[in-house]
Amino acid sequence: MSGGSYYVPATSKWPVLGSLALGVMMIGAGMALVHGNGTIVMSLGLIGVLTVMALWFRDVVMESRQGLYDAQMDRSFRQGMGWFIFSEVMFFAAFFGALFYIRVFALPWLDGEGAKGVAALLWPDFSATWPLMSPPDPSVSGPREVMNPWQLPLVNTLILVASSITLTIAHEGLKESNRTACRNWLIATLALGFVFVIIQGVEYYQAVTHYGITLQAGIYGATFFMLTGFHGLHVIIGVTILAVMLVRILRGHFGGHDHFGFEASCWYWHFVDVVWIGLFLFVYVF
Amino acid sequence: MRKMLALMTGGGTLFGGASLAHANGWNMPVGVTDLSAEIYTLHMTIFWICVVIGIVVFGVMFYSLFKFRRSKGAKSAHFHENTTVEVIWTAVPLLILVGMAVPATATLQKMYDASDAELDVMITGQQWRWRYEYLGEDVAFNSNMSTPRAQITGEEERGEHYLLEVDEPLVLPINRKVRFLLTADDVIHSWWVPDFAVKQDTIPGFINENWVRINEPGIYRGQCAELCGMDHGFMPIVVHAMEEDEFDQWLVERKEAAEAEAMGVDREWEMDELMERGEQVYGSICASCHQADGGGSPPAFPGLAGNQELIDDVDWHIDVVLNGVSGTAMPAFRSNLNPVELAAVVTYSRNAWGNDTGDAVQPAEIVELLE
Amino acid sequence: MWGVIKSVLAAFFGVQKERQRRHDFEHGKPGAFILVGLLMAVVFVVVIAALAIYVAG
Amino acid sequence: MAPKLPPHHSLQHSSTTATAGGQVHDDHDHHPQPRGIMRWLLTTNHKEIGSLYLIFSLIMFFIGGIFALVVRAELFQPGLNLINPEFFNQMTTMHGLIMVFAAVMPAFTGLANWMIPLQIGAPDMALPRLNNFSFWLLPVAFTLLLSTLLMPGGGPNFGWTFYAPLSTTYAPPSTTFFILSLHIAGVSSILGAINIVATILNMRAPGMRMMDMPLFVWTWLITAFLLIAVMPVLAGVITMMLMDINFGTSFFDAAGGGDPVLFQHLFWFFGHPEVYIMILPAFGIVSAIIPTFARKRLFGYASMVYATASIAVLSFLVWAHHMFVVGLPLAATLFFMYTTMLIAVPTGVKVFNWITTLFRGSITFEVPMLFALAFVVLFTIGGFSGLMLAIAPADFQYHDTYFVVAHFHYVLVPGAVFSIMAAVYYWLPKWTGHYPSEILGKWHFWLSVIGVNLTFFPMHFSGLAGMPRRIPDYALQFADFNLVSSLGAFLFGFSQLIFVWVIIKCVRGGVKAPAKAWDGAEDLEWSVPSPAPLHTFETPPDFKPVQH
Repeated sequence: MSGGSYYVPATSKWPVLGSLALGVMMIGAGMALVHGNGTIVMSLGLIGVLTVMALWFRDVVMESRQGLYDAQMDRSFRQGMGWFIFSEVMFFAAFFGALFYIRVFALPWLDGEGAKGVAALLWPDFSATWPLMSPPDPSVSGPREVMNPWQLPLVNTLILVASSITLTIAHEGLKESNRTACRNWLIATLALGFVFVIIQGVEYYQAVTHYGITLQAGIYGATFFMLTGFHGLHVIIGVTILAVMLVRILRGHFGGHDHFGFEASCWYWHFVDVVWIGLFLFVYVF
Repeated sequence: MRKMLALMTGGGTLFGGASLAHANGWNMPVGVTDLSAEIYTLHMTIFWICVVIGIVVFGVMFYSLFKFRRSKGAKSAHFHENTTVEVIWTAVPLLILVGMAVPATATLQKMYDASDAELDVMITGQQWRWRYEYLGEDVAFNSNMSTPRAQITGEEERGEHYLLEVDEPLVLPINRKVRFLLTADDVIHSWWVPDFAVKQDTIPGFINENWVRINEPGIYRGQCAELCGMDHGFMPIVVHAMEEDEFDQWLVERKEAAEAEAMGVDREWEMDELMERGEQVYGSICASCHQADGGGSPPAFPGLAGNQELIDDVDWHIDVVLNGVSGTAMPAFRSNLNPVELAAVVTYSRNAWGNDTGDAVQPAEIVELLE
Repeated sequence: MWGVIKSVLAAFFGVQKERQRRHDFEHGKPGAFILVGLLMAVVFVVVIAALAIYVAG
Repeated sequence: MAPKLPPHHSLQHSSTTATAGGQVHDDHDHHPQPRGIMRWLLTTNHKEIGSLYLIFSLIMFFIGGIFALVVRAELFQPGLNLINPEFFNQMTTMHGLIMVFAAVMPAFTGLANWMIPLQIGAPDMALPRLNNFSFWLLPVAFTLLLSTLLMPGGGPNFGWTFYAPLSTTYAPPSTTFFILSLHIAGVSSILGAINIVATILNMRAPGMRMMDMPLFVWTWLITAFLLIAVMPVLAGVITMMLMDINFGTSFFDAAGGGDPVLFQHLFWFFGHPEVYIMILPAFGIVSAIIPTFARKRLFGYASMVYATASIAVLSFLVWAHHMFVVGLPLAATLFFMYTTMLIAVPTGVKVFNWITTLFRGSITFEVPMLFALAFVVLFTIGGFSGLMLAIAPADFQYHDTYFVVAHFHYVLVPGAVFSIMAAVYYWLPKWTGHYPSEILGKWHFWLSVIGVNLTFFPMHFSGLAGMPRRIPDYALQFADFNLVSSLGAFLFGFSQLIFVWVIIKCVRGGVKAPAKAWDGAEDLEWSVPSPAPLHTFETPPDFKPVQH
């Protein structure tokens, strides 16, 4: 399996600094949430995490450029990235699971249907609908209106699907060592991703100001914002990764057969895309 | 099969010791309902199956350990993998499990059938007491642990039913199917009486159903079974199961008492009366968090003695007691206590422990606020 | 295909003849086994769920 | 500015001499290691990181153990004697959290770090820097978690299962910090697991097929898969808690359309595989030790692999058996009862395999073997009570009583913890080059076995007699059982000091161990010298599979 030259880095200060920075960030986040005074600590931690990540990846890129990695190392990276994406899938699965459970079981029960329908005794005026406009307890105010899936969300769907296609073209270009094509299509992908984030921001603005959809607006608001919010965060991360790839392309990194960094970012982007399809279907349409 | 089950159950009684099978035992109680007895049988059946498997497996193991010691000159054999043996030790457990699943399924089906009940009791878990409501009968009361603090701290000798005694037990008739509707006001609790084999979580905002038909009159004790905060260990359940006519009579008396108290709402109450009733209510409802001396245990449970906010603003005080404080452990008591109790407990905490505001809140005022 | 299903069933049951196992591991495609395994797992879940729903009435 | 490369050693040029076993004799070509504390902070070596994990988990084992002893001291006799109920709840919660997330899991990860590369003939883990990151997240996470005990309102007090809404609306303010610390620990677990999967799939010595791997490697492969699949679900559910607490969402609040039971479904979807995460590697360890000291091959290697995989698959289908009394619909109860009962089959297969391996062996009773044998017996007892708990109607009586406490402690203490101890005794010669003291080890073993059974066996009885778990004070009929349990707990706790003594003594010296420290041992790790040099298998060994 191995040619006997698996690259084992000697020592590195990034792991321990990274975990410290993450700890600082979490402590700051906790202070901000609990005592309302941790924003600075959290920001310092975040900057630390980002810096460490940047320097750590810089080391990896340089080692790769030096030709220290062999085919076996490449497989390690591929498997690492693949399983990482699988873990992300499971993270989203938890939120989708919550959504389905609420819609299929909890709300009908509260409305008096199904095996546990006796719960309706506690909420005599409640009727289960999805999207849930009036939560069981009238003191929780639900959304006034919900998104029309066939407006901005549809546009965003098209944008994200298109970005997956442009990225694939960019990848094909790289495989054929056509760097210019790769660069141009990658820029197009980045632009699409960027527009997606902007539109999502506009949509959030509308949701909060016009439709009354907030985190506090019952379970509909909670699931809406948590699912789209975590997705949006992943889009931002994806855009950042692709931006780094663009810089690397511009610097002449990657060869036709030797570009796992680029490929991994493609995987990530497609994963983000697939999650959006799920969101579009189950958060917006149905 | 039936014979075998009976044999095993008999063995179980031997194992537990016939006299120990109840309260002081080593084993699950047989209980006083048909279902609890069925569950006991299931329990003993699976127990004896485990014992038999254990004897066989550990028998072979210890035989091997003894027989094939190297110090006795054992040379190791070289056999491994044998499809026949493996099929047997996969299939036989599978068959045993199917054999267990059949009676377990039958029992479950009966447990889940709460239809055709003759009496509905709503059980509400609260931090840290139970509230019982006889639906359609206008009878409702709270049930608090009545073991004195001094017994818990060891200053007094502990009684026979230490931690398993309440001020007002749930009263049920025997030989009638009683349906329980279980819910909670704050966190998840679990209502459990071992002798009925009823253990059911109470989920805030949802209702669970369960039922019981008690075969023998008596007093049955249980405890909250789901961690529900500080005093989880101190919210026992006591059920007083009565003959049917005795129960009917009890229910009539309770209804009359409730009506009498409702009448008291309209009249003017004396300070002394309010303080006396208030101390009683405070002791059973409030003292577990705010402490008997009103000192509380901050920050979770603020002290009431010398609490300036409370002393200054009677309306705020009444509002907190009636409606609770959202996002904290302070529940709304508007539907858990009657107007007399509410007025009395507010009056009491405004005048006890040196608060001395002199305010006497009248039940009539509360009635007005509740409407 | 039938051979793959039989092998997956054997794996579910946990018993397989040594010769067949070696044959599977040396000649079978892992992808086929994983796919059939996943499908059979779904079938397994559906069967038990159907049984439970049927018994629950 | 010319890019400054991180230090590395290039293996292509190392003039090493590989012996038949494939080990490396000299490491003169390696860059100088940082000394002192920096060596441990910056290391990327799987053996050093493995040691860090093991030391960390040992420390946490004692901290979690002290919490348990506080609990047992309070329960020594009826009444509130030492601590108040609020602190009691914090102690039970912290005991559970620390033991699960900071003691048992890191111990297994530490063993994986040390042994997987050695057992598959790899030079290191697949991603060595990530490996170090995974470790150093743990001290950060658990320092934060332990610090919540000192925060206003106290630490987590809602049990290690932290059911909402007790852990959201009714929780102390420190809960936010508890959630964040668990996030860090989760990241550590996921990254560690990814590393292990990549190592096993990608780094095996040439010629080693999947079905040639030692069972410890197999069980860890499956465990790592479980970790990657379920730790993110835990991250999801604690994020929902965080939002409910701080941002007014209503995931677990019926008033807004949520459901407290949703928390339990998500938690146990993580939690049930999690308990197998804590036992599958133990199966692997025992499957290595028993054949070694019975001097006979494992009876059914393939069926062990299948059984492990079956248990893993089933673990995703049984989560709600922890929730039989929350009021599931009948069909759901039946489904989860049936699937849970099925788990007994592959688990039984494992036990039968171990026992058939003993049959007609040539058995000796060194300390690792003693722990492994105690594992088989006591874990099986825990399995029996598990089977009883699977019967849903009976579970209505057992649930949330000391019977359950007895059950999972039998599976986790003489199960998982004993297997870790067995592994330590088994591999200490490889780690230190010395045999651990046989006499002290036997003292440690017998006191532990007696202590464990004194502690946990009476809990079956107190539970059946009706004692709920997680209560700081109890009715008088439970007094005798609790007295015995408390005495047993202190015996078990203090006998672990012998364990520490054994380890320290063994690190400092003792009878020298040869490369193959146990004469019945077969796997690759026994082909490198004892103690294993810092770098092993830089040239992959020539692996000759045993004909299965």
